[in-house]
Amino acid sequence: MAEAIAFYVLAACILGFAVLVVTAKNPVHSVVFLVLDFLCVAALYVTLGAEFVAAIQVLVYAGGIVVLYLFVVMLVNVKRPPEAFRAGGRHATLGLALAGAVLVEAAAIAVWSRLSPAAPASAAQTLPVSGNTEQVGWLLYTSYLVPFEVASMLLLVAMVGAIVLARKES
Amino acid sequence: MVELVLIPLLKIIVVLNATLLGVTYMVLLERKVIAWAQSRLGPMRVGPYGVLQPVADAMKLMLKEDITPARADKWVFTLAPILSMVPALVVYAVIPFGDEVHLFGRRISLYITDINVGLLYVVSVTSVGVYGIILAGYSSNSKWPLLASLRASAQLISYEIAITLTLVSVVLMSGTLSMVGIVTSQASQGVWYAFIQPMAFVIFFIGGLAETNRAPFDLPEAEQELTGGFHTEYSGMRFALFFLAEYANMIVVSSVATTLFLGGWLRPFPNVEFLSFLGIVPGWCWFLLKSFIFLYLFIWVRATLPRYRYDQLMRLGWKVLIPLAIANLILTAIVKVALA
Amino acid sequence: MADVNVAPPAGPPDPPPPADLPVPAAIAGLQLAMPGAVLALSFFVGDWTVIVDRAAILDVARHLRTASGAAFDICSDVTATDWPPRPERFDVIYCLFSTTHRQRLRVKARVADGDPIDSVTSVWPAANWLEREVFDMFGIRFSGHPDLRRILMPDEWQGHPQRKDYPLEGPGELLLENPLDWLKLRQARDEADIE
Amino acid sequence: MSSPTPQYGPMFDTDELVINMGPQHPSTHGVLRVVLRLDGEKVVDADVVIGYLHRGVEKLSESRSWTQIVLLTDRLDYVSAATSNVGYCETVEKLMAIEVPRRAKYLRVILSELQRIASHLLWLGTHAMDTGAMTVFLYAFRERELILDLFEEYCGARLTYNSMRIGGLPQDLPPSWDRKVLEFCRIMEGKLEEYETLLTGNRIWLARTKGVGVIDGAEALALGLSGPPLRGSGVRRDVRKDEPYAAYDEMEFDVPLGVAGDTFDRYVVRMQEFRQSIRIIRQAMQGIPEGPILGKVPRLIKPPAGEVYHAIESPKGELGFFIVSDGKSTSPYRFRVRPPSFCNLQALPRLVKGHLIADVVALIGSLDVVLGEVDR
Repeated sequence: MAEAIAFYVLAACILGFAVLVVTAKNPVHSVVFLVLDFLCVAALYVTLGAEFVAAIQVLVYAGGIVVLYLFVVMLVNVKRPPEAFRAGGRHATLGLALAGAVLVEAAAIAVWSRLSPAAPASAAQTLPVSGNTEQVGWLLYTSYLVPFEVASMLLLVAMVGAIVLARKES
Repeated sequence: MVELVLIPLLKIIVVLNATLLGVTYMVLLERKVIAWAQSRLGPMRVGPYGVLQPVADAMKLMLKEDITPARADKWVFTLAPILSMVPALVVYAVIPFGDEVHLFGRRISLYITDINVGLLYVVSVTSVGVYGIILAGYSSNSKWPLLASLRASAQLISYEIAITLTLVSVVLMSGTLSMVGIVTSQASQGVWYAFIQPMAFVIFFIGGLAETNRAPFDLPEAEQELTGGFHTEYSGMRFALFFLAEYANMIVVSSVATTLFLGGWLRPFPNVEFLSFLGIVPGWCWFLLKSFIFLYLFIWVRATLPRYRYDQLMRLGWKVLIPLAIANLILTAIVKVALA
Repeated sequence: MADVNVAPPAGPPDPPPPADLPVPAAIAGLQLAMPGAVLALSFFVGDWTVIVDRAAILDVARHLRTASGAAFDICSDVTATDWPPRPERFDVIYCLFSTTHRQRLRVKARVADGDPIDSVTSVWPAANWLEREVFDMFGIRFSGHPDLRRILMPDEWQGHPQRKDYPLEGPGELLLENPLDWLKLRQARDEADIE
Repeated sequence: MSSPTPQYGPMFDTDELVINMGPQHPSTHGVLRVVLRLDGEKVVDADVVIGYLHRGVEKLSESRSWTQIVLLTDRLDYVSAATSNVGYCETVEKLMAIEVPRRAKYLRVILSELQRIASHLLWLGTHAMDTGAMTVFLYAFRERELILDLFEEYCGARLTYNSMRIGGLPQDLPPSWDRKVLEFCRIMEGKLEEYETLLTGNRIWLARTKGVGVIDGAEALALGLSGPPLRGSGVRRDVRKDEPYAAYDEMEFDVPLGVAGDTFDRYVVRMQEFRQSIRIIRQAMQGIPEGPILGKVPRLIKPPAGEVYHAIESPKGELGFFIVSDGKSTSPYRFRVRPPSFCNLQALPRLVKGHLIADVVALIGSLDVVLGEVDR
């Protein structure tokens, strides 16, 4: 019961802040709402018993990435014209299409997990280690080693690319 | 009900009050120690030897006019000091001040909670504290605070990496992320991690200075350069929140360093039998003593050293501390695997 | 207190050097190189002064800076004096020092009100602010100066305080009749600038 | 690497930030205002705005009697009033051809050098404070206090001394003052070690000062630098040696020189000057002759008509006085101060270009300007 209440309250907060992120007129306010959103997501992870993921969510997203967002937003001093807030236009269509795609994906996952409900849970139970952190680590370095390494390579390439682009011609 | 609600609630109240009291007296201690270092007396007027100075300061700050600059982003301007203070206080939830005491027939642990990702919790909560500084700089609508907040965000993110890497080496030694677990593993291994991880200890201390914006890394609030830095436009209680947050963070860093590297509440040389008479001093006293030594170091460094320049600070962080921390981490991993 | 009954002097005495005193090599070299430029020599309490033609000041400066016998590499001071009764009312004075020969020299040029004089900043960059101060205080224009603005007085100041006809108490009511009005005017102008 | 690099357009529009440092700023040593144009933290351009402390000393002096002006010179470089007094009085003495007794000359040397130490102490303290070393600041003030006590005992004032008279000094030394001065010299030598322990070998101090604001000798000369900033660039120019005044021709001392012309060298030069000043004070104390302290001065001071320029080495650099007398009135016709701070400050925009904000405060400190003298 308590878990359900927590879930619905947090879900409402997440959605509410998400709406505020896209509707706030001041980009810095948007970023602040995004941080609050991420904190709520972290709280949701805690209710699911995934403390490790929650802590990482706060550390990496709220404490790291969004700080950089804020940095950029403050530096480039975005002043959007009032027209940008009116409905319509190519961006709105694109946004709707993306939202639709995500919705379809979520529905597909829901249907698929309904069809084979026990699969993910059993995977965790068969792990040779207990504890939240240990399990995440075990899975990352065994079953998902290749995706993990690919992702880190991708990040490395992106980092090098960013440095090349940002470096001034000397 | 008593176990579940009342005792944690009492603990929270005690810890919060003790922290805030400690923070205010930390300010006095700093003023006194620096004064002595500079052959002065420090505050002497309020109470004997100025011991009531923090009370007077608190009264002054509360009664001062709270000014919001005309073109400030009022909403964010109000939020920023809160965002700065709250993380500094929330961290105390997982700091183990001592082991367990028997009080009124109950066994009471001297920490609010012990979660299995305690160390990660500390790191992630403190990482949110940077928002207070950035948003303060942005919302003041003033150029000096803006410069300061840019400095602060770059500095805090950079040094967070080095600090987190040193923490990982400690976790490799202890095999747990729980703060209590780290102390008990130091007890079972019979050595403080400061001795087997000296490099991590030093990097953590330097990074801790930078994370709390203390000299010689106090660039975000360098008075002589940025006229006070990110809190230039703040006054009254809102300024006090920033001020308290800085000192609260200092205590956090000292406590975490004590827990991770100096054996927390353990007495010195916990495995040496003939020193067991030291055990009559309760654990929390040892903890406070060790934290105090750390805090004293903070003050001492401030009284002694000039300030780094921004580029030198970044160079030190990225080109010295982070590579050293990574090397230390890899070495720790290799030794650990080789010994296993 | 200044004696008001005495008529204002028409100019400095500029006593000529005694006949038996040898002229320093630097000055002799200058006289030789630019015969027309040097109008007079003066010697007083051990200081040599060369009075030169206003139009030739830049050439004189260049010569004094570069000629091996002179090599005046330090321009200690650029200043002026005001002698209102004289037609060329200002003396612009350059105090020079040579680190190679360890000697001093003063160069003086007479300038009428409104006439420009060539700036010597190209020869001695040190003269930049000094000439600005002379402009600020006396209203002497230096042609070729890179940045001729007021330096000590506010930018919108009227008049040149070091002139002898400028009252010691300042222009008084002229400017500060109602300081608040004046401040408001300035604020409004500044805000218009920001927009 | 020879292939031509593709030209990217700017990814973001970057704006230069124009920021006002001062006139109210903790590190501008008074009311200096520097308008900085910044690219990030890097200074692209700097404009120095002065005049906030302009009191019209030059204009004012034209309606003050010759003796009253000594008071005004106190208020030029207010941390080094005695040297300004010496400079002014010697200029008038030169104009009037007054012979100053030797004892007075020696006393002037002693007071000037004490004043130099006091001024350099203030520089050291504030310069270190600007770079964040707050303890040095209080240490320096502790020793400066001793000098102020000495001056207080000599002339009754602690800041604006009015300690010279045209033709000599107002009074002879108080009893046992000479012993106290020598005691001070002994203390000062020990304290110098203390400062150097805190700064000279400190890695952070070295990082903050080495290679910051480098200026070579030729350019320093051209920009009109004088005093320690010029000697820091390796130019051997010291008015005390080149055009000896007071009793400096009888003193034996070295002129410390820098090599690189950076902030660190200017620091080293001044630190050495402390020791040279102590050396001079000891010599002067030893060789001080007996005799009168005031020369033959007419009751009404009314110099002959003429112009005179006389320079002394103030702690900041070449302090010159250009005085015109019309021979008729009892006040100067024109009174001009060649302020070393003003001329040294002129080099600031050149020095800070390309450096960071933190270096700007270090460089202002390194030039050691006093706004009372800059603005007059």
